[in-house]
Amino acid sequence: MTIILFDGLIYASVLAVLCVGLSLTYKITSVPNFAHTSFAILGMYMALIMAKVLDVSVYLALPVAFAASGALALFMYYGIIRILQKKKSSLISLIIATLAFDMFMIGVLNIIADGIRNTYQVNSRDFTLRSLDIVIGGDGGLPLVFVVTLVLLAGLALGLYCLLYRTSFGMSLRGAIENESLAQTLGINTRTIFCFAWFLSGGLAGMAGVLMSMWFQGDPSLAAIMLPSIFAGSIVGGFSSVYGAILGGVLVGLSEVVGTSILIDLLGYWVIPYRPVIPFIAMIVTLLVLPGGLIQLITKYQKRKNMTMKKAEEEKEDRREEEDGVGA
Amino acid sequence: MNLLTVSELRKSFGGLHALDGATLDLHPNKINLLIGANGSGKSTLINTVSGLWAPNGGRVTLRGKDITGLPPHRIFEHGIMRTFQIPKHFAGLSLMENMLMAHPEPGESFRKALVPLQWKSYEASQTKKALGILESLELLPLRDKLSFEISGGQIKLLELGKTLMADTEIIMLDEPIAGVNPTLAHKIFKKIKEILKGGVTFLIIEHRLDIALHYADYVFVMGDGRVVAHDLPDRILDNKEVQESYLGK
Amino acid sequence: MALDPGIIFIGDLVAIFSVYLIINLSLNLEFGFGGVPNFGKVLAVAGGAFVMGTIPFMVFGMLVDYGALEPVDDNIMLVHQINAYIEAHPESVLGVFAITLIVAVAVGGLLGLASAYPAIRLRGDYLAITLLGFGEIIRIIGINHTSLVGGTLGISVPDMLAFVPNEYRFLTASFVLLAFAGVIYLLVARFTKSPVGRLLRATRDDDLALQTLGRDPVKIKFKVMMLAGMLGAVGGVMYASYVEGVVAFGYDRLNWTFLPFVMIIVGGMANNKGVLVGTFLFVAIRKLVIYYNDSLDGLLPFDIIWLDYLALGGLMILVLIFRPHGIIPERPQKTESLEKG
Amino acid sequence: MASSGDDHQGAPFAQDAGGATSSGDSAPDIDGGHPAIEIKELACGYGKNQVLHGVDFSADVSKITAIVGSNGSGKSTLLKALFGLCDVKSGSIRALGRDITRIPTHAILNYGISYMAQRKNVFQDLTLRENLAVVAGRHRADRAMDHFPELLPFLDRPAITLSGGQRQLLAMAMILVHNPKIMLFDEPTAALSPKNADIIIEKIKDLNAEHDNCIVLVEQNVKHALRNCDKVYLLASGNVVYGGDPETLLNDKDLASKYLGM
Repeated sequence: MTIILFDGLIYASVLAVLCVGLSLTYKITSVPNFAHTSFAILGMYMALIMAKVLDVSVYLALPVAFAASGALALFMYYGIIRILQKKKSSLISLIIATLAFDMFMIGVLNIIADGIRNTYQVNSRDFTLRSLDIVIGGDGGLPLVFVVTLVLLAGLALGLYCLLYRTSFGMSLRGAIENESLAQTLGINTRTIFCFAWFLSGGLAGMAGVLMSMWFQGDPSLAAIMLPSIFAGSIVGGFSSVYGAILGGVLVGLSEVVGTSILIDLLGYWVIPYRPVIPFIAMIVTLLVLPGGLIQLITKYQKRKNMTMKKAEEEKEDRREEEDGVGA
Repeated sequence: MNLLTVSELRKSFGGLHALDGATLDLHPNKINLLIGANGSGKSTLINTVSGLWAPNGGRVTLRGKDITGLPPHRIFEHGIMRTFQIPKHFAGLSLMENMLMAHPEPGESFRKALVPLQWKSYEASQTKKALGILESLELLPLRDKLSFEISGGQIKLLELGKTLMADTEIIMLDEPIAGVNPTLAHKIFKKIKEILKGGVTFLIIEHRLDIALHYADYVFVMGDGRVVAHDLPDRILDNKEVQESYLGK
Repeated sequence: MALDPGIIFIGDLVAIFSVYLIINLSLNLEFGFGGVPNFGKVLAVAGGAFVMGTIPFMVFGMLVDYGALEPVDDNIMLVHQINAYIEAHPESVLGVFAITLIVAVAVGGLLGLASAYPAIRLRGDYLAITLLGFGEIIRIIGINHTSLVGGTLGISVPDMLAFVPNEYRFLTASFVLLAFAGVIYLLVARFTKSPVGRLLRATRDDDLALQTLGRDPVKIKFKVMMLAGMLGAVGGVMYASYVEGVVAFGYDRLNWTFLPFVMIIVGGMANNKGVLVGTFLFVAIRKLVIYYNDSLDGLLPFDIIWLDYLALGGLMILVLIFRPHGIIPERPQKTESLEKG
Repeated sequence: MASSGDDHQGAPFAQDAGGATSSGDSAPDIDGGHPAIEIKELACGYGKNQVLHGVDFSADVSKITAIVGSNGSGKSTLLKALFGLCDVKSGSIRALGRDITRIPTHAILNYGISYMAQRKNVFQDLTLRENLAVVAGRHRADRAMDHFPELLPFLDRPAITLSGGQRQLLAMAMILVHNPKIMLFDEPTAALSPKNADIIIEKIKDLNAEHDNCIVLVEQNVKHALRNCDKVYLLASGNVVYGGDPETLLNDKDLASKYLGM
């Protein structure tokens, strides 16, 4: 039972971190990034290199993966997405470009995996670094990665809140996302801001990948396997909200792990391979029933409240006008 | 029986009432001009009548038949065509192909596509018709150009050509002379007058009153989502309501 | 039996080219013409292949006494038995293959319809995600539902050309495939030259404008996705019968979704000649790479199979940036060709 | 004016704090003789669609210059061209003596110019305070409000909850933070009630009187515009058909009836 708990929570948290990054870049670029999971796989291999090749603490891989995957995401944005957007490429072309980048990265990641195996005689496929982790309280105790993952997710939620709502940089970012040309006329260099956001998105994915490899198995093929799950998480939560992404990521992650284990009890072990179908169904149902995702329930209420406030202001104004006499 | 009647049509976006009980009755076989300040709901009216947006209330009837809230392609089938303020055309199609798209053809059936016998002659006659229309609009030499390769004025002419091809009973034009030089603008309206003789009815949104009032047969004025006045063109500007809502107080 | 390696090379090239031509024509129909980016193209192809992996066994079951043999469990033996029957009764192939094709077309159409249903009303980005998801699902089912096409091990299918003498069998297969592809090419070209082609391009360009001109874009997209599904399934049948087997693992995103996209975009979308050129180019280059595999292996610091991913991904990005309209860009139909009544 | 705040780094024409109503603190090179804005032979548009066809335009310091014309005549595009929001094909734009023709939009503020768009000129999802913080950094945000006491009660509400008039005031407050020498307003009174429109126009006139700013105003409401400006340009189909003082335009029966619908 505890294993399922660890499995579920770690997977859900990692998924949530990935969903946040995906939603962030989606908000900025309006393009779903189909190469997002490859940032995470790059993180996994950074972890493998740190732990098995350089023989240092695997936790050192967190900052390294953050930088490496962040740089990769930045390259993707600046070197591909931005150029295509400047050329006024269609949404579909942009989507194809992210798919193409994903293909390219599958090649690169497999080459890295082979390279590690051939050069250092380290198993680089379906590897796990779980045994290297510190377990708090001895055997059967609390694995450190579990704590770190939850802390990362909580820190991310809090950090994002502080960044977006407490710094003028974050406010500029929100402003630039809402209305890029207005932000520019007000003197904000939106390019720099968006580059930062892409870097952040990639970096977070890299860290998620490191944590992934410390509990589950790491392999280049995970990029394709996890892709539907992170899209499902983002969409279930509400694709254009980072908090929706956290919510959706956790929900989809838990339902994948816990749902599968329940289904095993009910139907037998043959259901295991069909696990990826769960997020896919969740996604389709969401799109058909509640296209704005769960966060829509909250924003709808907020929007209605805002509209009432706006109306009240306008009525106040009208009254004032009547009192003053029109045309005064 | 009345041709096209709009009664108490309402449409709101969030808290904004773009249409707030708009009512009008088209004069058959006439140029009905629809004017009003920015944001008074003219385009919303056309968009709602043509089925782009579902209304929140009210009715649209065509010869007494309720057509409220039907999807755009059904509205077209009932004989109402519309154009857009920023002309919408098929960018990957030539002018000629754009013209042919203005009217559904038997050859567009997936099943008949491989049997040219069933549509070749119709296609040829439509092409001939389109050639004639393009010629009268002086667009003939451009027929194989893509629609983004021609000028803004020519696109406005093409729009007009499409209404001729479509052969509908009612034509709603959203600013047919916006951004067009005066000479061409007059030409466009003269063409509209000509089309009128074929027994069609026009509803035209236009800002450039100096030109449009010349040609209109009847004028409706919108303000705040309602039709606030209607009259003959030479009397409409004297109407106090109109001056207030349209020209500013 | 020793065939000249050059002939094997050309025969295989022709066969693979024919398979991809069919699939790419179908993708071009829905994406290039109709504007529906089917990122789950593999769905219909795999559907067709799975039909090829099941239906012939059922139909031959009516002609041959299988005894206790099961198509999946006793695959090799059963295929052997059926092949022997085909050798003795070549005429049976016509019927079986025709039935298989009909079923595949029906399945492909249904799969197109099924994936269109939730997807067609969605915005471009959601559409892409949903269709992509459909493509992944069929592979999962194929791999895990062992009784379908043998799961991870795959399944061999009866050799429809078992009656042809061994030394001609290989070239005959290539020729039959090419003939099929040729007929389909001509039909599709004729189809897209008709007013339907114009209708599809118009749907792609501006479905709202089309709606105000009296057509229902949702219906059109449904139809074109069904049609493309049917053709895609035919491609799947062709491939499976050519390689005489179905391995669910093989029906992946790279080979059956991404590669067709690369081929038609590089060749030129909404343009059947462009598809022809693009398909030939890529099939030939990939064949050459595999042919010279050994000599390349020393030059590359990594395993040659990854070159596919690097080259296709990289090339696609470069093409999107520098030549988004492909080698033969789309051109509208000239008036003269419309006039001929 | 107490709200002027401290110098904005990189803004060459920012005024000193508390510059009051004098005109002595304006940047020195304005006296150099050139007009605040000088546009020559400007042709521009969006993509393939050319909107302006060779427009000459100039606006002076401490004057209000109005641009009028029918829908689609290119009024707004002229302002957008000044702010790098449309593609300039040929011609030149100079502001306060410096060439700004192809400067990226976000850098134009540094040349002492600010621009208030017609619609969507505030960030709707951000609160008023956050809106100001985006322009000013967090600390000067409150001080920017000194000129707009009517907005103070709403500081922590999302801008989307404001009425049309309040929103325009906020937009003005935002572009004033950097003390621009040139201010471009694109139909600031559009879709406002007459009363609110008057408030906005009065604010603009106040600013002009107080700071000797160069103000360029695009107006749909011709009468409004002519009553309040020092100089007027009439555009039609992307060309200037009149440029000069408002009275002459009003008295020119031909022009007035043809283009202004009077």
